[in-house]
Amino acid sequence: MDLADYQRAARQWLERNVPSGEQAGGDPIAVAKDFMARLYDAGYSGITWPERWGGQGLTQQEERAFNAAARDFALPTYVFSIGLGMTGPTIVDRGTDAQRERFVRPLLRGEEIWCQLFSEPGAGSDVAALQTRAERDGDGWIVNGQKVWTSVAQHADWGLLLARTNVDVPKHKGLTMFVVDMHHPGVTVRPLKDMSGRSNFNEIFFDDVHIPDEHRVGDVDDGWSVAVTTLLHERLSISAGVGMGGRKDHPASLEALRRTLDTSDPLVRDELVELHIRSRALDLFNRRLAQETEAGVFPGARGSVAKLLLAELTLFQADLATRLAGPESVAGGHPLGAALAMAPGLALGGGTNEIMRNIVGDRVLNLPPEPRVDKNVPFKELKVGTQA
Amino acid sequence: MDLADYQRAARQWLERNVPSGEQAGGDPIAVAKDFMARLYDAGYSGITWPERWGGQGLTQQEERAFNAAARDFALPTYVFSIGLGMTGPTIVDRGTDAQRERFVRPLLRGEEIWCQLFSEPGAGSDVAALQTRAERDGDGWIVNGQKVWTSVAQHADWGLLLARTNVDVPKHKGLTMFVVDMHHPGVTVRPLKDMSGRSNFNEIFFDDVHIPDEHRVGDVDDGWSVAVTTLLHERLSISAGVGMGGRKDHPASLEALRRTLDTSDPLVRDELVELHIRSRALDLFNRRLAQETEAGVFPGARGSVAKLLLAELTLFQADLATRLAGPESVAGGHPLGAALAMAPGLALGGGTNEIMRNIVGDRVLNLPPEPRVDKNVPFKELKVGTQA
Amino acid sequence: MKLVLSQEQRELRAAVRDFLAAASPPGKARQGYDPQVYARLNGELGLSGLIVGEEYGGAGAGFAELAVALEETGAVLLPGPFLATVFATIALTRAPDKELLSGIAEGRLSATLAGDGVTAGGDGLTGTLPRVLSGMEADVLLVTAGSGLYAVDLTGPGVTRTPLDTLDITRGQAGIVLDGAPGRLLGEPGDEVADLVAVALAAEQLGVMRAALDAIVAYAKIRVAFGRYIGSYQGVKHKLADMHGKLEQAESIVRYAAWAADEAADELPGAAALAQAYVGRACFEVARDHLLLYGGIGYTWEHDAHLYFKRAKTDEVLLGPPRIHRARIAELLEL
Amino acid sequence: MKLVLSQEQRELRAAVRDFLAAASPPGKARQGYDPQVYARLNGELGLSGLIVGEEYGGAGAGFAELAVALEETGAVLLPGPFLATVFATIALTRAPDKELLSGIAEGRLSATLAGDGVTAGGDGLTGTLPRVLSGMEADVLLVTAGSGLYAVDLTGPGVTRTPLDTLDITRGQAGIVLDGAPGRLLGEPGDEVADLVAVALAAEQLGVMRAALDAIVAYAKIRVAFGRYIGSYQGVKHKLADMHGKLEQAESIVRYAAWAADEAADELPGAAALAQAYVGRACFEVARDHLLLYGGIGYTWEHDAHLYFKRAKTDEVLLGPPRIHRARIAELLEL
Repeated sequence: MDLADYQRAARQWLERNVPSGEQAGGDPIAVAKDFMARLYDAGYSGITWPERWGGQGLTQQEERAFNAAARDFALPTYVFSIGLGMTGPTIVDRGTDAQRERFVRPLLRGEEIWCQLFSEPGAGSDVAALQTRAERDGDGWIVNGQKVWTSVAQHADWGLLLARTNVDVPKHKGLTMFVVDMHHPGVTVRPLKDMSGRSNFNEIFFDDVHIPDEHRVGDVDDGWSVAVTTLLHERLSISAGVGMGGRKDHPASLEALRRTLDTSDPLVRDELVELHIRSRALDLFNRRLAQETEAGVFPGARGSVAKLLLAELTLFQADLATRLAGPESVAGGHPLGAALAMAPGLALGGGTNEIMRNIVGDRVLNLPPEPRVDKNVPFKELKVGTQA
Repeated sequence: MDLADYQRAARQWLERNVPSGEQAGGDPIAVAKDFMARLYDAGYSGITWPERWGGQGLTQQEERAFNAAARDFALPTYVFSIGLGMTGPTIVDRGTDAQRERFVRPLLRGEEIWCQLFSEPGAGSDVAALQTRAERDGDGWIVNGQKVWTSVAQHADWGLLLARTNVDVPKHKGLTMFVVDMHHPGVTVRPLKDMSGRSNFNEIFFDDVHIPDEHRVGDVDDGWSVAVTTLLHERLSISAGVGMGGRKDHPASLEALRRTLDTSDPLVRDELVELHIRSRALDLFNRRLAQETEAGVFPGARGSVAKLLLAELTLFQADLATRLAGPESVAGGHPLGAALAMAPGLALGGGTNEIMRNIVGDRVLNLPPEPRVDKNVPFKELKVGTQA
Repeated sequence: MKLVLSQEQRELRAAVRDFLAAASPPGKARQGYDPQVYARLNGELGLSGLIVGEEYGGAGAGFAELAVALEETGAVLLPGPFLATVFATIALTRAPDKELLSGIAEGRLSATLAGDGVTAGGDGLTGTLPRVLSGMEADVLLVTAGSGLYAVDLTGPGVTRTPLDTLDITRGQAGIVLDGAPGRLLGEPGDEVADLVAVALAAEQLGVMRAALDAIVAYAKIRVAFGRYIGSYQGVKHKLADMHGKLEQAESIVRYAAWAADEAADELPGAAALAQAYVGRACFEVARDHLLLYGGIGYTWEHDAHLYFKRAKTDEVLLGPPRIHRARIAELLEL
Repeated sequence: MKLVLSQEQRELRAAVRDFLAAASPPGKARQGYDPQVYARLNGELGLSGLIVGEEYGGAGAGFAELAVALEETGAVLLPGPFLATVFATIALTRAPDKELLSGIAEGRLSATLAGDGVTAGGDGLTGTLPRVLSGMEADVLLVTAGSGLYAVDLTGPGVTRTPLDTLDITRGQAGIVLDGAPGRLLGEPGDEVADLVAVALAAEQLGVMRAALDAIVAYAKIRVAFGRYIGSYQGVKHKLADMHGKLEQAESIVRYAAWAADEAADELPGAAALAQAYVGRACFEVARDHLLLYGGIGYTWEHDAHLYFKRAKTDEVLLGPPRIHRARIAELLEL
């Protein structure tokens, strides 16, 4: 079957199987799990994953063809995105055969939901400074601590957990990766409300949570190298989304604003021109990255340029729109006020603008690194988190 | 005599004595020297300097009164500004009595012109990284090296020279301050052309220049502390000028632009409004600093905020003006093109914008310092200047 | 031109600051209007009567003092009708009414001021005011109909008030419909009311931006990333330095505008438009950047950063789309 | 839409880049026009004939290839009439003339293009062209009079040329007065000539900004302050990252505009206006910041930084005050 046929078949399958209208109603998790099972059975889940663990063993070409076909559908797969994009590939790459056997197929079939447990209140940009402890307890481990910014945790069956197992060595060298049972009674999931009033993330508290040693991923104290694998997959799954661009139906888009604003004012027109210029510049850059990716040139750290620019544009756009619309935009539940309250999210999630600039400077421009004061200090002597 | 009388008398003296019209013509150095001698003889040079060395021994109040009186006159004292503002006060504060006896009165009377010799091609922002060597030679010193960004050097009789006398200690600890005879045959002064085509600065080359030990200022290897004294006086003499603001006759000023641009275009008008807002914001800040200074609250590092803002405004203004005026501004020797070519000067002289932001962050906001990698390294092992 | 505070003004600032630090710290702002704090603010400190003439029981102070007070109420994001009452008081100083001014000075009455949209007829005032600042909390509405300024009892007949879902959760607005509401004609205040309102708002904005900057500067000294305080990174330090530059200029402009309000009527229109054009923008930019510099925690509901961000945006557009202030400057400069 | 270069286009880029690195490095730009380099550029590489049809001896290539070449000539600030000749060639492709096109393709002729200001009468062309790009170096002037495009021999009668003192010392302009100069009517090219000229200029600007960024990035890796390479300071690193973001977007726009010029006539006007509005501004901003990041040495005449700064500004306003491109976008969007 050539690629065009593959893509056509996928499209036909999606037309018949993506839930819409009434089917899409009801318990969203049940809908998602049902769809995922059918997707798996049709051979479209884990397209590039090894056959031995439940994948299809096909190439990037088939995956790109499927993604191209799927672009016009709203797949209800959000709750599986962490598992499919990050934790699953980590198990495939770094897990034991027993772990692969146990976890991969249920993940691909949508039977189990995963979350990722790295960030902490005291360890955001600087994940390796995390303080959640895992201590030896017979042939297993006892975990205590707190994680934050965890999406889909309220639905998750399993979490990929990075915890500190040694405080006498520098921070990167005393971490270990585990799979933790999110149903353990010592795990508490609490929704985290963001500044827009929504709760898309959670805080997770671990109170004497037991983990059997079979659920350790990689060697003891070698968790950082496993985490790097996870973060690499995260970057790849983000860059696969590169080229998606902003939504035309966003309330602060040029299309929406021109319908409501007084464009007889030349200054309003010129502000909308500025918005057009910036949106188009980023849109074309995203398209170029996508064309490069299709041609087999992966964007790598240049994806961080696109992320930084999108974060800036999103905030610029909501700020501009409220300035143009004036007082009505901030009262009466106006969509532009809501857009403004959400706008900083992109700049604060997935690496701040400062972290993005560091990545671009270090990895795209190959500039010399900042001197590191935390490389060779035992963790217990290191300054971390928030302290005077 | 109360202050008002003092100021009135100064004003009257200035009215009679500041050269204008024909008097102001002729050799500018001769005119300046002649004026300075009369200024000294009238008791208006070195108003706050100690009587013992030739000053008037009066207070800051008299000096401010004189400056207020002088504000409306164009005093031809530019070539003496380094001596009066920086090197002279350094000799008064840190010199030997013999040095004070020898140098201060001729300086105040305009008989001798001074320059300051700190910056080097490899040591701009980081002055203490300078490489010009002074080596013991009997009871004196032999100097070899190069200085740069030296104003009035082509007219100078004496220079205040910071040179390295010890490379085996960290960079701040191996410097010594000297007074160097600018007429020594080993001293070569070469004008330095800037990007606007003017030559307001010089490069100075030292080729086996002998300096007697009596012309050493401060202890051997203690030159950095003497330089700090000089730089402190530099800052004070700059902050005395705070509140002066931009000139209304600048070709990129709002007043000039409104005469030539098409202000029937609302977009042009709005750009001029932006220029007005920024100019006025900085102008009012400068006035507030001046009022604080008059009330005895010295701006300190907040003067660096004003300097940074002025550097940014100057460039913004010339850039804006050329955009508004269009093609004619960059051809035919147009004053806006010339203004643009000069505009970066303020951002690059007296500390770059980055250095200003460091000063504001460290000394105004008291933020934690950058880790220093050069504090405890012997100079000879330190990376300096431009190198791979 | 007077751009620095006098000794008395510094003392006023310290008194208001100390009071608010105890009675209404920023963290309390999210709980909304506390009438008790409001009563003490006006009783113990006499803030509501600050610019009310002594003949009406006020302190007879000027805008220089008012700006000092508003900077402090802005800094803690004081909820409730204080700013709205200041706006109304400004209008009343130009169309004096003994009952209202003394009620405000005593702290008995709160008020708010609204612009056009209402007509006066034989059977009272009629019209819709879609967004009235502190419209639910205020007792009295001052509203312009034709060239006259009218006072309307907001608890009286013919008045329907609806609370609005506002971006700024610390201070509300209301939709008000007047349907034959009794209105008392107070006089015909001139154009300068709008200018003075602009200056007062800028003083609050100065406080908002100063507090936001202070907060993030303090955080930059205690938050660690990669073994260093984040304030030691130039990426943070240089941004904070630029924010400080905006604050210095904003303060200079507010002092100037307050001076013009008190002593230079001919400079007031330009100063007021400048104050809104510069300070309104600078306040939002600083509040925005302060939120971003917090990192993830700044995005949470529990943290106060978003309260400043939202107040700053709400203030920026409170008097209309900001371009109106720039258009005013163009007009005054005769461009 | 094609936004990435083909293998052939990358080879063209390498060939032009290698040639210019040897024959006309940036440091040579201050010496001005070198006719020998110009002859070799057209002879060895055939650049002047790149978009000339094969029937006139050219390569018959498109704007995608032209943009690649102009990016490289921009990067080294190539002096002389290359860009002016490209502009003229663009006009000639819409009003073809065998003699001129083959002369340009062979490298025998250089030309320039000027806008309005000239009238055609029985006794030739008359009028004043205050600023003509490379007007002293070009052999032929193409000028619009009425709706017709005329060719004028600049060395012929009725032509007075005066060199101008330009900000950009690497490439000159001339004031040209025509007083009954003989002109040959070539045809009536359409509006798209202006759009294509805008795209060509944007390609040069992309090269200017790329070279400026490359230069300062390289310097940030070898210049030391306080014992560290300056590129390791976030104050420098973050600014360079932002400059890189501008470059990525500028390149994307230039590729898009070149594609539109070649294959999507309906998108060309919007793409051309976007290219000038975005790339023109970004180029100057990058050139400005690159100069500032050099520190003091960037302010000296001997250093090349100011050559980029001045070329970037000159290019930004070459086709008129930049607001005309924004106004065009507003018009095309029907705002």
